[in-house]
Amino acid sequence: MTQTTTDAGAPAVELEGITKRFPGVVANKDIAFSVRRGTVHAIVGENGAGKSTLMKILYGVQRPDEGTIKIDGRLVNLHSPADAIAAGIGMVFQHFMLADNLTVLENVVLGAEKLHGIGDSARREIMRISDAYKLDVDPDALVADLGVGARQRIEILKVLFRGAKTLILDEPTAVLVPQEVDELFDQLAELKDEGLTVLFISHKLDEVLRVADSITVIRRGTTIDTVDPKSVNARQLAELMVGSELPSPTTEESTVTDRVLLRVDDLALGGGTGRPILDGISLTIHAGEVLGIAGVEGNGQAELVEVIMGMREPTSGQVFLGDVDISDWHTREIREAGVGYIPEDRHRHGLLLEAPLWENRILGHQTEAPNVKGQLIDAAAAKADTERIVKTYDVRTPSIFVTAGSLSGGNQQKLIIGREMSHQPKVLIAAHPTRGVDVGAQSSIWDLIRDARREGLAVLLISADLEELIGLSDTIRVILRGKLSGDFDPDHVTAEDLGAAMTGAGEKEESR
Amino acid sequence: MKPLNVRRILMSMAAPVLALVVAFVVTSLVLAAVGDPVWDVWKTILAVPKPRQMVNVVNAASVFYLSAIAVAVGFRMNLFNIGVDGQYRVAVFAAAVFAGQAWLPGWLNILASIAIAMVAGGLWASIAAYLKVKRGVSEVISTIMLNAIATGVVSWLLVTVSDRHAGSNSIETKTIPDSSQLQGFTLIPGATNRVYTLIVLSLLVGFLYWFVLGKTRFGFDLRATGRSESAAVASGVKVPRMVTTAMIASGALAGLVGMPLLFGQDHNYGTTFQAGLGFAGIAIALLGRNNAVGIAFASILWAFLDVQSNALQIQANVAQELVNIIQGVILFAVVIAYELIRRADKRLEQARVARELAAQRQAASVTEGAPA
Amino acid sequence: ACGGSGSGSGSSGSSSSSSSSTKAALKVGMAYDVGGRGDQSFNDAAAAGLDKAKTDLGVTTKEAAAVANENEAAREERLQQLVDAGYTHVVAVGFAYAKSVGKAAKDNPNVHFAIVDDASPDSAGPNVDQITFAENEGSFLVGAAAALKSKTGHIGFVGGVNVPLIKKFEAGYIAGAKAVNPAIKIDSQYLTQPPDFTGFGDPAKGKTAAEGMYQKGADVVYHAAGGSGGGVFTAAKAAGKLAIGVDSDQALTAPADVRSVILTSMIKKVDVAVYDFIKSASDGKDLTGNHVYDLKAGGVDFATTGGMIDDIKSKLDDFKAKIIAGTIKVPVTP
Amino acid sequence: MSAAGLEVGTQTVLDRPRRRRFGPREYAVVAVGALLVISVLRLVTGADDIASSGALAAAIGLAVPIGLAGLGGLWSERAGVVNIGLEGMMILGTWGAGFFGYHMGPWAGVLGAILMGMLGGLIHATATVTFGVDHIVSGVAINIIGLGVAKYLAARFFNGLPGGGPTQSPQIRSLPNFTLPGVSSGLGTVERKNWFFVSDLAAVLRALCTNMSILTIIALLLFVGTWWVLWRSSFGLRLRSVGESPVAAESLGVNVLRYKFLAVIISGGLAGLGGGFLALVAANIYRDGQTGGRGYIGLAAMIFGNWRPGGLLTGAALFGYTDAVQLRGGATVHAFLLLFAVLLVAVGVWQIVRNQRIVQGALAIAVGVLVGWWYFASDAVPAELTGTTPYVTTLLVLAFASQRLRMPAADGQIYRKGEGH
Ligand SMILES: Nc1ncnc2c1ncn2[C@@H]1O[C@H](COP(=O)(O)OP(=O)(O)OP(=O)(O)O)[C@@H](O)[C@H]1O
Ligand SMILES: Nc1ncnc2c1ncn2[C@@H]1O[C@H](COP(=O)(O)OP(=O)(O)OP(=O)(O)O)[C@@H](O)[C@H]1O
Ligand SMILES: [Mg+2]
Ligand SMILES: [Mg+2]
Repeated sequence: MTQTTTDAGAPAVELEGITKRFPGVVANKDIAFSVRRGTVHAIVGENGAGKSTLMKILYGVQRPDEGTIKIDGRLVNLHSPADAIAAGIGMVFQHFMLADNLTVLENVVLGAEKLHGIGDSARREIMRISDAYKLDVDPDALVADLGVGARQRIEILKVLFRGAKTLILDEPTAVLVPQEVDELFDQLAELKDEGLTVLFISHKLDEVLRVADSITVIRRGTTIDTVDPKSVNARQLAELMVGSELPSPTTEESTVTDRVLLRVDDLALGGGTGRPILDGISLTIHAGEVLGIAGVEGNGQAELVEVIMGMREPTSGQVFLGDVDISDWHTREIREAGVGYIPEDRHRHGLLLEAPLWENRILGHQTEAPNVKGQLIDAAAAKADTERIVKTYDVRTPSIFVTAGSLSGGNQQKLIIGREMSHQPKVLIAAHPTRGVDVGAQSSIWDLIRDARREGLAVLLISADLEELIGLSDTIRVILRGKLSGDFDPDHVTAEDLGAAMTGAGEKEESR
Repeated sequence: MKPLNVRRILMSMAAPVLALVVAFVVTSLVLAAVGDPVWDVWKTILAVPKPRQMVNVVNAASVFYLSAIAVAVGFRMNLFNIGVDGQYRVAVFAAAVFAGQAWLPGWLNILASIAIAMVAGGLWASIAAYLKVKRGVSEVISTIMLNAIATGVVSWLLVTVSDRHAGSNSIETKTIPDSSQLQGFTLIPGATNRVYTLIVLSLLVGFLYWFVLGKTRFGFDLRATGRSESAAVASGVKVPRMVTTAMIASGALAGLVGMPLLFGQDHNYGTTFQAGLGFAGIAIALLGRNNAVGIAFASILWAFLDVQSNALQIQANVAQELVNIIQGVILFAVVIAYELIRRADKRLEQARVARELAAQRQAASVTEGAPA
Repeated sequence: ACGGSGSGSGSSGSSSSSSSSTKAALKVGMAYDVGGRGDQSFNDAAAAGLDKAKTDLGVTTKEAAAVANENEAAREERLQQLVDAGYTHVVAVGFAYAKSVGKAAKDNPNVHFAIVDDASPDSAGPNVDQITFAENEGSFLVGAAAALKSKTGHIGFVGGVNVPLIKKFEAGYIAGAKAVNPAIKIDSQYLTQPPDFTGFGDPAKGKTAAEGMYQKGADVVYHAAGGSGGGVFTAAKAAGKLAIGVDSDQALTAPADVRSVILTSMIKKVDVAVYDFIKSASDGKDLTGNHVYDLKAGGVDFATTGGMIDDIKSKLDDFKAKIIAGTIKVPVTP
Repeated sequence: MSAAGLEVGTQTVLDRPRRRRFGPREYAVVAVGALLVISVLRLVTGADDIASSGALAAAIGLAVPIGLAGLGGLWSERAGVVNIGLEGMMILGTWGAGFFGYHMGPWAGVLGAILMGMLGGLIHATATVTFGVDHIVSGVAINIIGLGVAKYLAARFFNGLPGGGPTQSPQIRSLPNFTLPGVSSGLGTVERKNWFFVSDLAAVLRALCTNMSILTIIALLLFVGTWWVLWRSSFGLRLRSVGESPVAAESLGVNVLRYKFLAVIISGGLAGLGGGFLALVAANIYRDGQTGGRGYIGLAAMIFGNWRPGGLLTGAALFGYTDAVQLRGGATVHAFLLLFAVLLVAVGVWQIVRNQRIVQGALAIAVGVLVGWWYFASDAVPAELTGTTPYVTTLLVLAFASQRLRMPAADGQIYRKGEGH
């Protein structure tokens, strides 16, 4: 497969008529484009447009129903990732493909043990690559102990270790802060200089415009166009993607009142003998206020939410709902008292994937009307109310009897939001409410949050999407290593400022 | 939804039938390979049971049913109570000792003993619950260990309280008074023996299981925990308390397993009291897919095979243990069949969701007149 | 030891030929305990009695064995199946059948039953022959033999499962040993507790228990542990010490390489008892009531195969005579 | 339902700081510590059998089948397949050892045991890996079938052979044993001196070089080999990756299903060998019911050992040891009461002083005092209860130490090709 009879002028990758059907869905339809060697080629498209599917086809994870793939001008038949690797293709998946309980070294050499063994020679090779591309990885660290940025770099290292000449990066920047994105782009530039080819997927069009040498737009599974980044702007690109105008979150006039609804007081959560996970967290949210929290994943935001929701015991400190101390209340009591919860990971915390929608409508409100009558579940009322939610919140589903797992992510999210809003919460804890949701669903979720805010809801909004934070919040705080920074005014702060504060770069500036 | 349900019902009927056929074929192949009389074996096992044997099937099934339901309560929330075996032995011992004292008259004695059995079974199970919740000990291990410990503890206590009578080589608790011995129902005409009175207990437990799990808040929480522990936690379920409750409930139900035998047949607890019912319960719960009705069918099938195999040696000169092979193969075949059907079903459902959504989208774009 | 069965076979020769020629052959069904024919233990002994009846008396037979963890109803059903198949005489082997025999006998007054190892009211009936053995008396003799042969003044007993029946063996053994040497040290160990009956089938456990006894100074170990007894013999062989067999003359039935360590065996003549039941029946005198096969009746005995106890045989015979005469009363519980 | 089970109760583990690697040095420290405790206990209670070479040799003999079953569990669960069917595979192994051992000699018995176990593994692999059946269901079915097949085949093939019958095979010839001649007797002399610790150490060494069956040595080599293969070879890395993150493994070109399949078959072979040990070494005979639940105990020992060979060996040894001393009778189990009492009180004090868990601590102390009272107020533990020693010990140890266990991340999960992406 890796014969040297390659045509120097041929494109690194050439796709022709790729079609892939899933039962009931055509994920890719007659896709065609080619990628020049030594360039960064971006692919953009809405959620579900078929980008990941296409990349998986190129990486041999899935087989196309029709079409041909040429690598370096030669026709290839990719049966498995092993074939793709042999053809010089490497892929970093949208969701990291790392085994937490293996070391970095083990994760990297896995499947490529023949190259350098699994011992010291592999370790040396890893260090060499790490140094060459400034990836800064420790081969003997346990992956479980590492943050997202480091994991991202391991993923790239994995690909380079296998001597890939073409790299596929599926939404590599989704979980990175701006500074990390910059580092990544520097690394991409370096790779390009070495003659490597990069296929790059992102929803963030400004990034795409910054880094790509050419851009292919995919809509509903087909290639719409391949454009030169110099000749388009973000808005035009977005219109190509969705076929209509791109919505964006905008702040309206303030609805903040002086009625305190949620107050967190000097909250701490110990981390065993290590660094505390949460340290002296204090915050106040008023009726009608959205408090945004920015932070690199793993800095304590998830734990903060869990403590407020009563899913974890804080080491010290209090949480007040209005002026009632709810610190030692249980999750159910907190939810009954009027705290809505949109969890970060809807599959783990928000839904029973194998249960029908109407049972999912009960979840989290098992003690509240209309779901129950006394100790009994009122199935009829719950079903009726689910119908209402599906209609009101535009959940796209053929019926309320299908399992939650068969809905797409955006529709699952709308169901969750509908469910939480149906109980007239006073406080809403929303973690990444639009993560992985496509633009259409995104804007309707934003509208929902804004409407609720107008009616006096207090919202704690945690998001990795800085645009979203800036657009929706009345106040923004940054969380770093379990501590909260001071306030940022969303009207004046930029994503770069926030990014600096999130990575601690801003800290130094402040102290100076 | 209606057409889907009809299809589902058909499919869930197809699975067991298919499994029985597979079990039939596999067993026949084994018999033929080893050189045993295939025809005689099936003639014996599939013979129409005599009324007496039908009663035995019903009786055995009613006991299996209790055991399987006890196991299923745990399974429904992903809790593996391998300890039903130990729990029911501890419980039936406690109940037998109490009932043997005849402190209460007739039915009161029975009801009190049943309550004691439930308490004893629940208490024994609570050790595993405590170890799980507070000490992080996997219930799979702790219940296996507790089964063995139950054996030791019960035989020690049995020796201490035993009521030996001359000429007997078995040790047993004091026989319960005549007024507390249940004579059973004559359900099947022509049978010399009777159906356990306490089959009503099995029916009651089955109904309660269905009702509590399917219709109550508690049941919802329990099932939610089984489907996704993390989602249940986020929804406000106190999982440690759920584990404790479910484990103790499972133990209390396990406590009932020996009751039909105690009051309807053995009238005391001794060395010849039936052991191993807890393990049969596991298999039957799995075969019945943890479903109240499914378990009922599974219990009857299991009991039928057990009873019919009794004659294997007499009629076909084949070791009775052959029935274990048949039961095991049926279990395999059923779960594989269900699994294949489940997958097909899921695929169909997703396809349908996607198709209908595409149709909706189509309609929407047409009405809005937006460019596609 | 062989007198009883010898005379039995002698007298049966004529009766079998006469009975088989004159009337339809007697139909005898046998329900074994768990393990069934071939268990090298008391089921096998029962089977031997049946086989002998078959050759000597020409009876027709049918056999079925119990399975582990079965229900009372399953035992009843097994007996009933035999009755339904036309067997007029049914032998149930093992005390587990006590209640079932009682019930089946009541339901089938025209069928004759025998039960081995039970004499409780549970199984009693006008058509039931309750066969029990004085295992304690036989065990007394091998206990005496052990004490006489022990050089260390330390012997052992390994019981398979801790049930009263096996305790009877232990009690007799201890009494016999103490009768010879009141200061003797006796280690007793049971392998499992009921309802865990694996103690009768786990040679590894038998070996471990016996090894411990030998290493602590015991030089003779008696086992009443069914299939686990093989482990006891292995341990004896490895330690260069002695063991005592049970139920049958194990110096004849045990694997050849361990026979040399078997000092003697406590023989429990289930075969004789079973044969007696069938023989009487074919003679038209169905046995009923409790038949105790004790020393006096020749139902238990010690084996002399291998000649290892030839030197003490007279002493043992003394004890035997005293027990038969009633001057020594052997306890049934330790 | 999924074989992975509930996480509740294990969270406390995750909150704690990660523990350092438990290497050979740590194992040595634990071993010496345990021996010291035993030495003290022997001196205090006068229960000499507690550390005799005989008891230890017996412990080894009882630990090997459990260890082999556990090793089977380790292979399978490291590849992500829960194997509760070990018992059934062991039973198949005992039959295989009996049948082939009798007809073709003991080494063929070893092979037969492995092959029969692998057959069980093959069924489990086909059900769980190929068809995606719940691992627990399949394991339970294997246990039922294994039991049935062995009994059925024994009735069919051992009946009528000399000394054979439906419940047992004829005698099988023995495998060779090894004794280091001079060393063994020299150590014996030291052991008999009853010196504190020194004699106990001599007893341990003597147990290891006296009358060791070749199969015991092979079993020990299998432990070392398993460690080497799983943690030092690329094959092992792939196998473990499949149990930790099959999706990641597949994305790197590892054939996940093939590795799982192989692991489960090897698992069956090891469990079968464990059964073979029972038939070939412990008994020289196939015997119905011979495994006596050791497959389950092996599984427990493996979990006890945190899914690692060293830990598993410790668990199997602990179980084998406590089982051996209780079977050998005497004062040992009674002496253990004192040990339990001291440990319980110590743990109780620790809970109160260090963790502020007043109720739990007080409970432990109360139980400890009760056990201590039992020790001083009695001369022996009732025979009915001594048999529970290994189970009680395992439970106690787990109750105090199981907080740090972590199973392979994808253990018990059903994996289907291409679905994870
Ligand atoms: N394994 C699968 N089986 C069935 N349908 C699938 C499968 N994978 C993807 N799809 C469908 O194919 C379509 C394309 O999905 P894909 O994941 O490629 O989108 P994407 O462009 O990567 O979206 P995102 O931006 O959310 O990552 C979606 O509608 C999805 O429903
Ligand atoms: N393995 C699969 N088998 C069949 N259909 C699938 C599979 N995976 C995804 N799908 C289909 O894809 C659709 C949703 O896919 P997916 O979960 O990728 O959506 P998404 O919008 O990207 O959501 P998320 O953000 O949660 O990933 C569903 O409608 C489902 O029918
Ligand atoms: Mg997606
Ligand atoms: Mg994607």
